[in-house]
Amino acid sequence: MVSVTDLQEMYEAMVTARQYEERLQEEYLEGKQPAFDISAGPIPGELHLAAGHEASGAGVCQHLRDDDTVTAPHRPHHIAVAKGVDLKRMTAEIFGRETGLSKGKGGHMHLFDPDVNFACSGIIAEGCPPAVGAGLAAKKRNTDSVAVAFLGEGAIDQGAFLESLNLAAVQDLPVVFVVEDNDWAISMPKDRVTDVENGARRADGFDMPGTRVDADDAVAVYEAAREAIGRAQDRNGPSLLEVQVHRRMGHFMGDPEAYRSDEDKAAAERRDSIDRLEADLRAHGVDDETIDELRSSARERVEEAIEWAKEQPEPEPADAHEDVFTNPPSGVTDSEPNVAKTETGGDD
Amino acid sequence: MVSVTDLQEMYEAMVTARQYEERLQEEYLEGKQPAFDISAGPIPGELHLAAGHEASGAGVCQHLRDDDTVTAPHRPHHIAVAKGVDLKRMTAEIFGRETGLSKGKGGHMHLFDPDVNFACSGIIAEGCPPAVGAGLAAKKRNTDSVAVAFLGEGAIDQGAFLESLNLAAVQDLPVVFVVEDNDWAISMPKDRVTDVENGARRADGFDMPGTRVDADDAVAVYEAAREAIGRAQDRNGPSLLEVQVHRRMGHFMGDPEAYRSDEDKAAAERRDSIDRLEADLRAHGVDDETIDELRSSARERVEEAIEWAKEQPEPEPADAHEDVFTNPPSGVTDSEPNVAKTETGGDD
Amino acid sequence: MAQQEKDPAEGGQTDRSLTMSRAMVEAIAHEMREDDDVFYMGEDVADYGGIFDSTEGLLEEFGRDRIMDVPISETAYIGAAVGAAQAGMRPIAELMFVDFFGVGMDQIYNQMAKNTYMSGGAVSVPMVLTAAVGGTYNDAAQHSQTLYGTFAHLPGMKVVVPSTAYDAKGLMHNAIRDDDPVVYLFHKRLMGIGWLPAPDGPKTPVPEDEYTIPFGSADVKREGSDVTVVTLGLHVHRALEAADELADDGIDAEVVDLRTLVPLDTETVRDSVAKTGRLVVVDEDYRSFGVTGEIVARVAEAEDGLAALEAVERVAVPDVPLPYARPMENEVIPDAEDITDAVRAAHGDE
Amino acid sequence: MAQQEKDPAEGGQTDRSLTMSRAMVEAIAHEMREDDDVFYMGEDVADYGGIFDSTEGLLEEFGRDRIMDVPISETAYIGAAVGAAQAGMRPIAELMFVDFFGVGMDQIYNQMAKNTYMSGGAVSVPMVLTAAVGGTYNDAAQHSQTLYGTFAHLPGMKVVVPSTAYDAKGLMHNAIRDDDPVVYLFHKRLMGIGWLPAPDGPKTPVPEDEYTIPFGSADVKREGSDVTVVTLGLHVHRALEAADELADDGIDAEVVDLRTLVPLDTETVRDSVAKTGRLVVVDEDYRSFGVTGEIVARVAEAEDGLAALEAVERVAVPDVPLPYARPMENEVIPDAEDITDAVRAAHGDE
Ligand SMILES: Cc1ncc(C[n+]2csc(CCOP(=O)(O)OP(=O)(O)O)c2C)c(N)n1
Ligand SMILES: Cc1ncc(C[n+]2csc(CCOP(=O)(O)OP(=O)(O)O)c2C)c(N)n1
Ligand SMILES: [Mg+2]
Ligand SMILES: [Mg+2]
Repeated sequence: MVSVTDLQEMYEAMVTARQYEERLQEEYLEGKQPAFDISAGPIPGELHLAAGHEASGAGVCQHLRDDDTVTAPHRPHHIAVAKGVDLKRMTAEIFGRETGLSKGKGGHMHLFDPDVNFACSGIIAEGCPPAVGAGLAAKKRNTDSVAVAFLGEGAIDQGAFLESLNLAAVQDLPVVFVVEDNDWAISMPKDRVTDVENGARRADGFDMPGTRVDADDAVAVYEAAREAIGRAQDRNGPSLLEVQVHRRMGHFMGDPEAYRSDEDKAAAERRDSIDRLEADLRAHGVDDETIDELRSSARERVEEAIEWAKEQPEPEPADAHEDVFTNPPSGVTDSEPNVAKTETGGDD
Repeated sequence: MVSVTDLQEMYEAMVTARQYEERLQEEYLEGKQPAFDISAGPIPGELHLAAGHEASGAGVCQHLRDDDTVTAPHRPHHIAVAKGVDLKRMTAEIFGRETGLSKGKGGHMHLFDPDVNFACSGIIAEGCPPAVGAGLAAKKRNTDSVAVAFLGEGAIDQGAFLESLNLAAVQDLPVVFVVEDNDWAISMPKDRVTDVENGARRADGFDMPGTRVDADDAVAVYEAAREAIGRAQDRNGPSLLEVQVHRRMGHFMGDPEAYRSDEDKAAAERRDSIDRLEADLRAHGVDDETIDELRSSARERVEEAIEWAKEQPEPEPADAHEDVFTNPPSGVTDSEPNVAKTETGGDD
Repeated sequence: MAQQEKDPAEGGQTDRSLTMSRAMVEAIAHEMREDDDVFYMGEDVADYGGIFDSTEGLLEEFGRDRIMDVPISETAYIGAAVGAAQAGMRPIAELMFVDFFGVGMDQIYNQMAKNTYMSGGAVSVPMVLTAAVGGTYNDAAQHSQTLYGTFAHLPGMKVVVPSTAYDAKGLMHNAIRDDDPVVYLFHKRLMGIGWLPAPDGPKTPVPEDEYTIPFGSADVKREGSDVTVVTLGLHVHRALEAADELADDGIDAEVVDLRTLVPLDTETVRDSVAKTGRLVVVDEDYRSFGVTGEIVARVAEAEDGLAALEAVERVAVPDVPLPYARPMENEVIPDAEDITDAVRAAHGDE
Repeated sequence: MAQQEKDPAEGGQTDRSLTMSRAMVEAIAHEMREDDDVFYMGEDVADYGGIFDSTEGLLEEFGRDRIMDVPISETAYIGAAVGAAQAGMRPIAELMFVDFFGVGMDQIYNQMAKNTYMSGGAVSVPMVLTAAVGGTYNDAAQHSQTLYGTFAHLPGMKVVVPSTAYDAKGLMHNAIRDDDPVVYLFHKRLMGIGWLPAPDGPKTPVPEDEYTIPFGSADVKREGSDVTVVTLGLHVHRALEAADELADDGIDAEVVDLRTLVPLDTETVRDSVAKTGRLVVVDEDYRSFGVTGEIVARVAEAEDGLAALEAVERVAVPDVPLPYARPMENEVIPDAEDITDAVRAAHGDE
């Protein structure tokens, strides 16, 4: 059974993620209004927010330690928060600052925090094979750590995911695949891209257990994840877990969602797992004061991270030429500025 | 029920394929002995023979017309024969001759016969998506033709196959996937690369029917294929059919099969679907004479094709520069011989 | 994304200006009306109209059977396009960002590009693979590349890179009608999308009637006598901007827009260099083993090529993945100043 | 395939000759003994020993846990190598033929090659991707390519192409120890496989002790004063053959073996051309947008590069897929005669 501490920690992670993204959204839109220009403002590039997904990140990661690996897709923040990624440096990364997790080279789709073994990437299902690799390393080194790959329901038709199921299964690896089904892949509803309502059914074709759970109930996610992760920890092989979540926002910031009915959107907004978990907390005897405290401490952490990030210096242009290699070839520069840039000076 | 004509035609296709490959083997080894040199002799390159697979090609293709599309993998001959590919031009192609199906440009892994809509290719599972495309074209054009993709059991872990299952299913396309399970992928036994003994189980995860059948009994293949192809013809969507076959030979010519037990090999040789179909023929009242005739006419066709092919001219070296495009760019040559070749003459 | 631009109703008017996306879509719509075998497959190409407006408005006219949303299975649907093309149809398949090529490259490269050759010409693959390319809006290493060199290197595909609405339409007509596989790479920054403002150049007058621009014909977008700048895509406009600035200093740059990489119009490039003696190659792809090296070599190996050549400069993305933060992205993607600097260097003004 | 060759038992003997495959395997075995984190994944690498003898004999010593047969799922297992490498191991993943890159390119290119950069150096990917390259035995369009340019163009991978047993061993030691992803491309024709006889050159004396050859150091395999021939892999041997023939005619060719494409030792190439004034670039990849163009450009753009350069020739596979039939394959893959012709042309002997 879930403990009150678990409930509180999950609640904290979910509230932090929600508040964090609300603040990111504000910052992101700065300078992009009134006519939305993706390349303007302090946070350029794409931004995919995960409001409505929080219970999936929190319910799964509640079982994980720092030495467990998580790979996440293009919509990573709620998972990163739950996994304990350094919030300040993550924020600095999203703002493209020098002290960001990737020194400003990665951005919001490429967050790497090796301290807690978190990584995400922007190509559909791309994190699945590396998660299998982390599981393989755990098996080879005989540790008791596990690996979890998160992906969207739109990603379950991609070869990288399907091949990974088989490789993890045949090698009996401690890997859990978590499919976040938010009904949409950008503008494409699930039933337009596959005949299988329950993606967890795919597991059977690889001789792997598959379960589907509804994230309206964070505790249900927690329980299902416990079983899957426990199985991996006990070295009984991989599992597939599909979690029904909701996309409360557009696919990315700036998405007009013209393809989506108001009703669908409203339904997603109505079913908020944070509210439900709050009720669960109360049912477990947690009082208003404690809940308020959890919310306000989350708010503080978020503000602190965002303020800190905004004060961080931008990288130097020349930094772009570094970090292609961990061990850069000596005496041979393959990345150098354009000739004209170094050899002539600005306006001549 | 299967008709005697069907049985005879299947028998003919199977015997032709077997005899054809026996003769190819002889020709292939010419000049490569005693020390096997893959680049020597009249048929260079790799050669993958399909002895033991014949019932799969014949049982499936017996239901197909010329306007039905077949894509085959690197082990294509038995399927090509059953689909009615021009045996002479196919043989000329394998011998690398100018009048070959591909003017000598393709070779044994790249046989294209548009007259009967047959193609094969050398990359694992690569034919699956194009078969889906042929099914899509049939649907769009509202014809009653179907498409069949053949692949090996080693190919069912490849993304191209798995993605194709889903695309065919969600689009309700007239496509049949035929997995030839010969227990081996080169040196890797099936249970080393997947936990799923019955590959047809994968179909369910895409909401598609999947069946497994044993090719020792060619009639069983014929019946199972009838159902799957009928379903496609009736526009009821795709199916997956796994056929248990046997690999009587090495993976390719020259494979020492050091990884394979004598027993496994002997078992494959014992279970010959040609013998069994011959018994079936007799049970259906076909007499010895007719069977002998079928065999000897197959032998004749094979000899004729091989003799014809060997008499065909080799392509000119310069032919290599043609056929990159159907519509070569005018006035701009992107494929031209190396400068030195055209501008200077041999020994100066 | 919602497209502001609308086609004026007047037929035949030739000074009507269109964004590049409208011009592309106009050609596609025309071909779809003419030929039932043309259809479009991709992710978010139906209701959404293409993330970069590549199919905006087509669903309404042609319906879901011909403007097809497909699963996120690039291998399957690009390969399906190959199969449908071989069956005589004329599919257009969209790879949303060229950066995703790696998930479908086997079908692109070992089927689409090679089947004609491997069949000795028995089979044709009349399809178009469209893909968005380019950076300048900080989308980082997996969403900002052009990969021009990667596609141009591998034989069997024609490779098109339009820089203006006029070119985009004519090249698209040609691409769909061509009996060979065409990779049509459109630069996001040029499309004229509401949320990603284009520079001035790509929006041009576009005839309402159909017309084709043959592949392998580079276009001299600006004549000049001192230095030849060879480029394509977005960088045509940056080169023109540079040329304007250089003109103030009395340097007269010629700007050659390649328009197609395969076939490559070597002759126009060589003729220009024969005139100017100085070559600056500019692109938005990685510098090494790509377009810039090839252009230099094509000039150098020509008869009297070396003799004519007094100076060579390459301006490209140095060999680093695309960084996210703005100062670094600006550093690696060549801008007009990088081009003026290179032209001055080639001109001997260092 | 069964390997005839056997290591002599004598330790330290330095004039012991090995085939290239034995030398490669010796380096791998040494590293596996030294470091438990090194393991090898691929298709048919265990019992079979690698289709091209790349792992011959390793299963016996290291067992199935470290010499791992994996499903035919290149995306999954190459990506798994990335994940294992990021977790601190040192995987070697084999792509059986480089021609199959398209089924796994996203993991190769968007993860293996970019994660170090995208993480700002927070993450390292110490893995080796091995692959067999090359033609000459009529395996046609999907099994005969080298694709040197394709890998060298995309930043983030070091690209190694050995031409001799000595180089193969030293470069493999370096590849496994390197903290970055290394693509190690071995030419089938050079391996010394029983069923695919190698020419004489690649079998060389190989020290039994470990040694490393640093990346980015081209090797002058033959000194000469008249013409510089820059090449790699199999074509080093064809160039040496050509040089011998040319010597009879009094033309003294220098043969530079690049050994690694990334990093590229531009300096050795430029120095040689500064001496000879004539450059012939030879490779087995497609001609356009690849290695040959890059080498020409590196020389041309160097300070005084153009001034030093009197003649340029490129010898490569013209831009066609590899044909099957022998007369056509011979036509497109450069042979020694093509090289002598090009050198003569560069030398002005037409
Ligand atoms: C291989 C690949 N194809 C397409 C894309 C573009 N893309 C980014 S997110 C997305 C939709 C993903 O949907 P889903 O997996 O359900 O995740 P969600 O966005 O709903 O969280 C697509 C198509 C991509 N990043 N990679
Ligand atoms: C993508 C890819 N990976 C690897 C190979 C090399 N290869 C050729 S055949 C083969 C084994 C195929 O086994 P299976 O699919 O069972 O067919 P079979 O040979 O048994 O008929 C392999 C690994 C390939 N051609 N393509
Ligand atoms: Mg989704
Ligand atoms: Mg098999």
